Order: sequence, then C-alpha cells, then structure tokens
Amino acid sequence: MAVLTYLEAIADGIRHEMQRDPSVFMIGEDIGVYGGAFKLTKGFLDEFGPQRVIDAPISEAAIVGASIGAALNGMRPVAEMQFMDFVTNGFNQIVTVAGTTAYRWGIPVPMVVRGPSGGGVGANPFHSRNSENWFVHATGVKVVCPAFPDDAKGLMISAIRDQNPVVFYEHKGLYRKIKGEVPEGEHVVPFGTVRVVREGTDVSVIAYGSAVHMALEAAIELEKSIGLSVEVVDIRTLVPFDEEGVLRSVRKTGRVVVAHEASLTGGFGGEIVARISDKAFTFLDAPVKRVAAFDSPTPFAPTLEKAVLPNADKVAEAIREVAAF
Amino acid sequence: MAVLTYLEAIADGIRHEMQRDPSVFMIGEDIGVYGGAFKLTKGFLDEFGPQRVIDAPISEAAIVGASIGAALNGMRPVAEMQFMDFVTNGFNQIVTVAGTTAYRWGIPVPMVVRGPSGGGVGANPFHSRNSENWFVHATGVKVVCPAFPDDAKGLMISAIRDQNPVVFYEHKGLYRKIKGEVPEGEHVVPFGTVRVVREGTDVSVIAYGSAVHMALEAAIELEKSIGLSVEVVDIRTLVPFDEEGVLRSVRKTGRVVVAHEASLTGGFGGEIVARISDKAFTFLDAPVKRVAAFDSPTPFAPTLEKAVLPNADKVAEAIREVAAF
Amino acid sequence: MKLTNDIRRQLLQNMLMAREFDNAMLRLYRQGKAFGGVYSQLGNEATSVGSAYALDTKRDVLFPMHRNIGSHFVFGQDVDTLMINHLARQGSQMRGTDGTGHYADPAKRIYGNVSHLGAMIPVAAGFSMADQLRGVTTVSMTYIGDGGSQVGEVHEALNFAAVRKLPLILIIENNQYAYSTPNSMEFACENLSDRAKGYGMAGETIDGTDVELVLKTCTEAVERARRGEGPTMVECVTMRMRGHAEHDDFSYVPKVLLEEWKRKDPVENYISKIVKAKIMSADEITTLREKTLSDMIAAIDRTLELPYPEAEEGFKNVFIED
Amino acid sequence: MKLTNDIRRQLLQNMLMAREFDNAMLRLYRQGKAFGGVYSQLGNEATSVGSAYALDTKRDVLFPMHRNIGSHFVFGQDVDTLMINHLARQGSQMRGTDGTGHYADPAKRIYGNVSHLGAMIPVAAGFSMADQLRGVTTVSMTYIGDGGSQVGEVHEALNFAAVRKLPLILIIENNQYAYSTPNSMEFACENLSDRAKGYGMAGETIDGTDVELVLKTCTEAVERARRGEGPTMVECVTMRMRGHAEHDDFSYVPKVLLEEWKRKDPVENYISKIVKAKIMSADEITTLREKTLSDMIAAIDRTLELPYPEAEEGFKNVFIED
Ligand SMILES: Cc1ncc(C[n+]2csc(CCOP(=O)(O)OP(=O)(O)O)c2C)c(N)n1
Ligand SMILES: Cc1ncc(C[n+]2csc(CCOP(=O)(O)OP(=O)(O)O)c2C)c(N)n1
Ligand SMILES: [Mg+2]
Ligand SMILES: [Mg+2]
Repeated sequence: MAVLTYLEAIADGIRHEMQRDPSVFMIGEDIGVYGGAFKLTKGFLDEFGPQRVIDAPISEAAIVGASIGAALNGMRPVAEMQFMDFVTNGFNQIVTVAGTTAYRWGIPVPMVVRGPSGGGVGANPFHSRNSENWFVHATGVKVVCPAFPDDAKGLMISAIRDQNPVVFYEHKGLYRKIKGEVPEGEHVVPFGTVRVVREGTDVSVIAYGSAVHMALEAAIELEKSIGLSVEVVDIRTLVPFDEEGVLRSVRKTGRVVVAHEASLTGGFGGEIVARISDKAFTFLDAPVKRVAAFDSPTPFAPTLEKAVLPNADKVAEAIREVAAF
Repeated sequence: MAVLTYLEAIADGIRHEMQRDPSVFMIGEDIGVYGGAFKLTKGFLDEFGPQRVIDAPISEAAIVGASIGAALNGMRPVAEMQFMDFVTNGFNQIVTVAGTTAYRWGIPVPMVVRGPSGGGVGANPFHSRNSENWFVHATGVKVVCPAFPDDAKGLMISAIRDQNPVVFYEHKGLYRKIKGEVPEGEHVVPFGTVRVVREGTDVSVIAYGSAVHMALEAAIELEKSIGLSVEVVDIRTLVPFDEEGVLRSVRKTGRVVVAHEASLTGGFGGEIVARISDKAFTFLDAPVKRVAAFDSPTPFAPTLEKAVLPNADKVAEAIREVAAF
Repeated sequence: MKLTNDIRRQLLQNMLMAREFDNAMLRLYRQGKAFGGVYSQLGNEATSVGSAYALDTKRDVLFPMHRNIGSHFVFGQDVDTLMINHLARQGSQMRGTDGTGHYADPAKRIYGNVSHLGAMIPVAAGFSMADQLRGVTTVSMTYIGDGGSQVGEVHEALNFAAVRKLPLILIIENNQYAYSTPNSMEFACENLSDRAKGYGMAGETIDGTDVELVLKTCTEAVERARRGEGPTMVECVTMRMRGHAEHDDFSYVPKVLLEEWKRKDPVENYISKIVKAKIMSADEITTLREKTLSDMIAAIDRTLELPYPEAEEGFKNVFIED
Repeated sequence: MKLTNDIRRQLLQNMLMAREFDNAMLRLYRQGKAFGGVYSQLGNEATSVGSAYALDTKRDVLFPMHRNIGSHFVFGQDVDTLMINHLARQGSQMRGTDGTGHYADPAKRIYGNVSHLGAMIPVAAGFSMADQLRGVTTVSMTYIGDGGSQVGEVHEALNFAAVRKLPLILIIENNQYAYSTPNSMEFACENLSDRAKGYGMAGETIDGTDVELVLKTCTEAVERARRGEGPTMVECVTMRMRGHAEHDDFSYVPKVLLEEWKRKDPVENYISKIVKAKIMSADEITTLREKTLSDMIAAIDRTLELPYPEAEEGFKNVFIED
C-alpha cells in the first residue's frame, strides 16, 4: 500500500473510476490545463483528454445542471466546485432537480458534486464554509465527508458508482496535512457504515471530517493526561447515516460528545443527538454535548478564526465535561 | 379586535409598517396589479403606488440582491418569493451576501424575505417545501415561522423593524384556514420568545408553523380520550431561539415531543432535541420523540402527500409513546 | 424537410389535440375535478407543434415546459398516458409523486419540467453534451417564457451551450405575459432573441402563431445543430389567451389585446389555410375536431375512474438503490 | 468632463498608486508575510482608475471587485486604511472578520466585493434603486471579469437594472483569462458587450489600457445614467499580466501574449504620453513613483506592526442589535 495524502487519495479514486468506466467524466473550473485550484486533477487532462476533463465557464448552475442532464443520459459526471462555498450558485440545481428526480421519475441521476470545504487555513468567509447539512436536509441527495485518505478514496469510488446524486465534501485543511496508507487499485468503502477509528470505553466522540482529527487528538491527550478511554467514531457518510453504528458505541460508553466543524445551530450534530437521545435514552449517563463552530461566518484573521472554529482542546473540554457528569 | 385570517393578518402587519415608515417597500413577482399569487397584497398597489409595491421580473436573485442593496442604502425592503420554494434561486444572495454583511461590515441589512411555504394543499414537490433550517444553519439570518394570525402580524412588524435579514415563512395551508383575533394598529411580537399556546403537565410538544395546529389538535384529542394534559409550546422564531422558554416547559413535564412539518433528517427538530438533551438532561423521563415529514420531496397525489406529511394523529401517537415510557 | 400535405395534416392534427386537451381540461376545472394548476396553452399550439415537429422523435429529445402539450403529442405521447400523468392517478409514471407535465418518459424521449423556471435548460444542455462526448448528435429542444427568460440559470445554460457548441434549441415563447407581468416589466430589449448574439449563437424572432413558419425556422436550427454549429434561440411571439392558470381571471390583460390576438388564432387560421388549399374539407376537420375532443374527454373520464396511487408509493424511490 | 492637465496628473497618480500597491504586495508575498490571496491588478490600472474617475465621489457609489485597487484610490481611500483592511489588522473596518478588498467604507462610498463572482451586481443595482425611489440619482459602478460574466446573477441584475432604468454601470474587465481559462472557453460571442443589446442597455467594448478613453466612455455612461436612461455596460479589454493570484505561475499563458500586452502597458504608455505632452517631466514622475512605492511599503510596514484583531471580535456582530 502506498502512503498518499488525502488529496492524492481522492485523485486516485477518481482516476481509478475514469480508467475503469468510460462514462465517468469530470467537469469544473480550471480542472484541465491548470489541474484545479488545489492541483487535485493534475495530469488528468493529459491522461483522459479534454472530452473527459472539461474546463467549464464560471457557471456553477450550468456545471451542476449539465451534469444532471449527462447523468440522465447515461454518464457519470464528477463536477468540481472550485470551493464548496460556490455550491450556493448551483444550489437550486442540486436540491430542486437532482434531489427530486429519482423520486419523481424513477430514473437514476448518478453524479458527484465535490470540492474543498472547511476552514482553519486562513481563507475567508467565502472559502471556508461547511454546508453539508443543507444537503442532508434537501432529501434525495447523499452526503459524504471523509476524514482519512483511504476512506476518501474508497468513498469517492462508491460515490461515483452510486445511482444517486452525491455531494462529496473534501476538507481543504486535510488535503496535504493528512497522509495514510491507501490500498492501490480497487478499494470500495460502502456508504452508511461508521468507522471506529479509536476504541474506548469511557466516552464516545461521534464526528466526521476535520472534527475526527480533533477528536483523535483530544482522545490521545486525555488518555495520556487523565487515563480516559475515549472511543472515536467517524460517521463518514451523513446520508445514508449509520444510526446503529453510532448507537453501538453510545450503548457501550453511555457518555457522548458530537463534534463537527460546521457551525452549531441547525447543523448535523443536532440530528445525531436527536437519534441518540431517541434510540439510546436509557443508555445515557450524561447529557450529550456538541462541539462545533460558533454561529458566524468563518472569519479571516487567524486570531478570530481560531477562536470561532472548534479544535482538539474544545473537544477535550467537552469530553471531560461528559466524563465528569 | 378584528378577526382576521392568517393571510389578512400578515398583510395587515406589512401595511401598518408601510403606512408608518416610508422606507419600507415591497418587491416581488405579480404583487402589484395582480395583488400576489395568494392575493396577500391586494390593494397595496392602489394604496402605496408602484414605487413601493414593485413588480419585478422573474429573478429571485435580483429581487433578493436588490433588496440587500436597498437595505444598505437605508430602505427596509420586504421581498416576496411567490412560493418559498423559489428561494433556492435567491439562495446565494441570502446566505452569501445578506447573512454575512453585519458580521463583516457592521452595517445593518434590514430586509425581509417572505412567502408561502409548506404542503398539505395538493401542490407539488416544488410548491410545498419547508426549508427553514437551511437559513437557520446559514448564520446571520433570522428565521420566523408564525402559526397564528396575531403572531403573524406582530412578528411581521418585528421582522420589518429588525436591523437584520429575516426569512419569514408563511404557511400557505394556514393562509385562509386559520382565523383569529388580531390587535388593530401597532402590535409588536418580539423575536425570541416562545408562546405557550396550551398549558399542560404531562407532556410538552415543542412545535412551530403548521405543526402547532397538529399539536393542538392532538392535545385536545388526548385530553378528551385519555385525560392526558399536554402542553403545546410554539417557538415562533427559530433564530433567535428561546431556549429557556422551551426548557421551562420541558422541566415541568419531563416528557417531550418535537414536531415540524419539514422533513425529519437535518431539520430544526434535531437542534431542539439537542438543546433539550444537553440542558435538561436530568429532567427527562422519556426519550424525546420527533414528528416530521418523511425524508422525501412532498408528493403531489393526496394519498401520498397525506402519508408523507405529519398530522395530528402522528403527533398524538408520539405523545402517547412518550407518555407511556 | 419538404412540407407535404401529409405533414400539414399532421401539424393540424397535433394542434387540434393540443387545443382540445385544453378544452377538456377546462371542462374538468369547471367541474371542480382538477387539482394542481390547469395551465391553458390556448394560442400556443403552433409554437409547440411546429417546434417539436422539426425534431427527429427517434434521435432527439424534448424538454417541454408547462404550455407545451402540443410538443408531447408530436413526440407520440398517447392521451391516456398524458392524462394519467397529469392527474397523478394509478399508472402514472410518477407514481403520484408529481403531476401535470412534470413526468418523464424516456422511451418517448420526453423529459418534463420542474416548476422552477429555467432550471431544466442546463439539464437539457447536459443531455446533449453526454451524446456529444460519445460523438453522437442528439438535439435537445426546450422552452422558456418571456418571464422565465430572466432567470439566471437560462444565461448560464445558454452560454455553456454556446461555448461547447451543443445542439440545444431554446424556444422562447413570448406570449406577452408572465403571470400578470407584461413584457415591458420583464425586459427592456426589443426582442428576446437580441440575446442570441451575446452568446454567440443563432437567434431569430418569428410569428409563433404560424405553425409552418415555426417548423421551418426550427428545422433550420436543427440542421445547424446537426452540422455542429451549436445552439439556436427561436423567439416565437404569441399570446397567452387565458389566465396564467384557470384560477386567474386575467383582468389585467386589455380586452383589445385579446381581440387582436384572437384574429391570429394559430388553429383557426391554419384550418382556414388547409381548407382553402383543399387539403382537408371543413367537414373533415369538424369531424376530426369533435373526435379529438371526445377522445380527450374519454381519456379524462377513464383517468378519473382510476384511484390515486397507493400511499406507500410516497415512501419509495427517494434514492435509487441497485 | 473636460480633460485638464490637472486631471491627467491625477489619473497618472492614481494609476501609479495602483501599480505600486501591487509591487508592495508582491514584495510582501515574496517575504511570506501575506496570507489569503494576493491578486495582482497589473495591466488593469487604466480600467480601474479611468472608470471610477468618471463618478462623482460625493454622490455616486463604488462596488469594486478584486482587481480594482485603482478605483479605491480614486475614491479617496488612504493607503493605511486599505492596508489594514487588506491584511485584517487591528483597526480594520472588518475587525478581522474578512480581509483583502472585501471591506466597506460607507463614508467613502465604497462597498467591497464578496468572493462569489457576480453576487454584488444585484446589490449595486439595489443601492441605486433605493435612491431612485427617493427621486435621487446615485450612480453605482461595479465590475466583473470575462469569467464572472457567465454567472447567472449577472444576467438577473442587468435585466433588472435595464427594466427599472437604474443608473448602474458595469465595467467588464476582459483581461483574457479567468484563472487559467481563456476567453474562448468562457464565452462564444465576439465581444461581451454584445450582451448589452439583449438587455436593452447601452454597451461598448474599448481598449481598457487607455485611461483617457476609459474615462471618456464612462463619463458618457454616467451622463446617460444621470439623464435617467438606465444602465451601461463597458467592456474594457486588458490583459491580466500576472497569475490569478501570486501562487499561480500562469504557465498556461503564451509568452508572446504577455509580450504583446507588455507593449500596451497602461501605466508606462500614459507616462510616455504625459512626458511627451510636457505635463510632467520624466524626473518628476520617477520621484512620484518612488515616493508612491515607499509610501505603500511604509503603510505595509506600519500595518504589519499591528496585531490581528482580538479573538473576541469573532463572536460579535453576527447580528446587529439596536
Ligand atoms: C424561478 C421561479 N420563479 C417564480 C415562479 C412562479 N411562476 C410560475 S409560472 C410564472 C410566470 C411564467 O411566465 P412565462 O415565463 O412568461 O411563461 P408563461 O406562463 O407565460 O408561458 C411564475 C412567476 C417559478 N415557477 N419559478
Ligand atoms: C461563483 C464563483 N465561482 C468560482 C469562483 C472562483 N474564482 C475566483 S476568481 C475566478 C476567476 C475569475 O475570472 P474573471 O472573472 O475573468 O476575473 P479576473 O480574476 O480575471 O480578473 C474564479 C473561477 C468564484 N469566486 N465565484
Ligand atoms: Mg409568458
Ligand atoms: Mg479575467
């Protein structure tokens, strides 16, 4: 197995599918000659040609809409939002058209909308948003937020093979920071199963995306400092959601922290808590705490950004709190 | 006090503000000569003239964007989405521009985006959406979902006077169905306070919009049939959220159902449950149950629509469940 | 395409079907049996029929809008299927999840609209693009109104199609009103087809009540598309002869305007032409017309006897799982 | 507006400020001290300065984009304020919540952009509309690129402005590239100003490296707007002489193209003209230039000494409560 960055692993997953299946193509802004704003598609144009690596005009609605049309006509488009923030311009296409087509027509719309999301890298309010719960709440759209290179590859392959529209959130802060062993060639990670990335018995942290790394850091810290055994569950896919996988951990520890980088209010964390508090009520020994960003845009200056976003310390604090309850 | 329909009460609130404050104007599609798709603005053009009741081209992004610009320049626009579903076309303007301006610039953007939402009237998937939680999770946007005529008027007046962008969800199913006494003239209902619409001691139902009426119907039914005392709390404004108002009821009853018409997963119900389960954990005698629409678009045929949407029976069933726990 | 008398008869027949579909739906509405909107396309028959007729129904693909009943018929949609879909009864291809003209029938190469105006134009472009990537030319024809033309997605889609030289044909149905909003409050250009140049595509404004002219213009557009010369915009000028939907009394439309346009009735005028040219006799046409209406009504009656789809359909197919 | 030598000197001075702002930022970038993007506007000085100069800075309002540093200077923005905002230091009008050119300074009648291309055009239109409703004519000037022009909101805003005859001026900065994407892959029309007719507005394509021509054309647009004749679109043809931002080596741009455009350098050419016309001497200009650059660097140095805003600012002002 090769050690790849999170970014390389995603590229590897897409490349694998493009080699395997001629109906897969990419479309986005500056993904061809330039290789993408983060160079994720570097070399793709040379390998697959301009018919399969399509540089589109700056038109997110057209990019998503044309992908839907191509999907209706038997292709499997992978559309890039240069930053996930710009998905707001293609929002109507995803929620109104893509998300309702299976239900209304019974016709598959196999397509992926992917791109870099998230903050912590000193971008600005328009290059840092974590908007996954918008699509969770859209109905008819699958939502994926990988945290590790192997998952990123395996979930990307599943996303491309899925018969439904998938919004695939890559975290730009993980792109080059997170490396890991990634199986070469075929590597499918099915949707809808959590990954217990660290076993533990005292407290469960349920997280996804960048928050999984915050949770791991906190878990290691707390084990060292106070001997706490923290289980970290990476839910990986928000839609479909592996409720049983989460409950399994909750039943074991009885104490839970839910963490995500997206802002708190109206986020997916609430959904997770609601499921836990409905289905594992009698197992809970403490209130479920959430750790998430403050309810504001993601600010630009590093001082503010650090204050507003969640991090390992904040997760650790919440873990201590539920452990002490 | 006059008895007005929910629709008349909203119109009354807007009219009151337009009479009082020359900086208030309306903009939307077919709101002038035609008086709006639901005739909510009937008579407005005659009373206020075409400079204050602006018929715009079919351009939700331009309508919202121009409203933002006018708000930056001292006006208080009230923008209509002919159906709230079409807010997806103005989505970027609301979340990217309106919702971030106070934070970034410290300049007020006093504007209201309003329109008919919700299902149950045999419309179709594109004329029935309940999308309030998208804006709850946008940050920087207030979100209002009135259930009664007096609140609808009083909250509309508060919305227009607010210094911030407000998305105001009117429920089209309530427009003519719900009547009630509405104070004439000045009537301000402040944001951020729940309304206990029925006192009770056994179970609390926390709801908003059309679900408040489902809850009331269920409460009356259950009192009659099994003598259960159900408290119904109408949260009225999702942002700002009166957490303490909700917790007060929860601490009293210890048993809670959360209800909304929007689809379940990723909805605001999760947020409510998360707050309750964090802040009132020790008061809970039963798991919190949610009642909401099935996670699908709202279907067209009455058989399907009825099955998919929540109703009083489904709320009653959930109440029985938590009462029996 | 040479205009034979056989083609002329087919054009007329399709227009009559569109017209009588309208009459049948109106009757239903008046009986209080229709739900959802009843969107008349009175006055629009020549535009729908003439445009769709320019396509090859076996190779090309249709993305109709809410007033394009005529186009469905040209693409061979049968009346019962259409009615069942429209009224969301058991057997609907949408299983009750949606109704009116929102259905898709891939076998007939018809992909219906969503309510959000303009949203299907990029989708139509993408459908053609898929075949373009395969080296096949599939013309997509779609429609937008004088009002819907202002939606941002229309712009993105047209520019996209022009850059990629997609075989997309956009018929702009300028029927003077968008709900209650007249042209003068929707746009400030002279003709909506003035926008074609700004995309680098062909564009023309024509009389949308003249079915043969519509057919001719669209045939040229199809030929251009097949030659790989990209998209075309055809603005068909017509008049919406009834309210936006049947609940609308359209009192905002000046009576004189309606009278003026009544003289340009696409169906009546074409009948006169056909009769004058002795292609069909007035009697033959009357018979055809009556039969068409009674077929429509019979289909409605059959449809109304069908129950709505089972409630459980509402819980299926949010996702397609294989 | 009669072009006096005084005006010419001011045009040059503002262009030099824009140019040296760039040079100063570049230096900063190379020192690894800049964060966020550094978007050079090299080659764009004449467009920014000439366009903004056509406005009345006391009455009109500016909605600049990411390469319009020159416009800020024309509107009297001082270098320190700009730098502090740009680099998000304490004292920034945005309190660290945002940076680069995203600030607003209502006293100076400048409202900055958001990253989402095209999103501020409807906002600029609405700003003018508010005054139009009050019976006052406030011209809004805003900008978009050859790439950003394809965004749907641009279409909606322009149509809206044309219908309501709003005094909006849109400068299309066609600098040949949108990030790595050349004009040929962004649009298929000849000139982007070909779109003006489709909105029923005035439009022109001009050499965007000629500051006096830009000023003249925009002055006419302002006059038209003040006469109540509605919006204008001015396409200024220039070249983006550096990468999209400084991390971009722009190897996708053919070297010959850069050489060709180097000959059209708006600043150097204007200097030659000014010197030739004996309005200023070469020495005077060199002195001015050096002073401008050193002022910029001094402002940067002062700014870099400032701390970032306090963390607690991040928790304020999500809403404005009165
Ligand atoms: C994006 C969007 N905004 C608003 C509406 C509501 N609406 C439905 S039809 C209509 C008028 C359409 O006018 P036009 O495009 O001219 O078509 P016509 O009905 O005249 O054929 C409006 C405003 C919509 N369906 N979609
Ligand atoms: C809606 C949207 N999509 C994508 C981007 C990412 N992006 C930022 S600048 C840029 C290129 C802009 O090109 P152009 O409009 O020509 O302006 P220029 O930078 O050349 O001046 C892109 C694609 C964005 N900011 N907004
Ligand atoms: Mg129309
Ligand atoms: Mg450019």
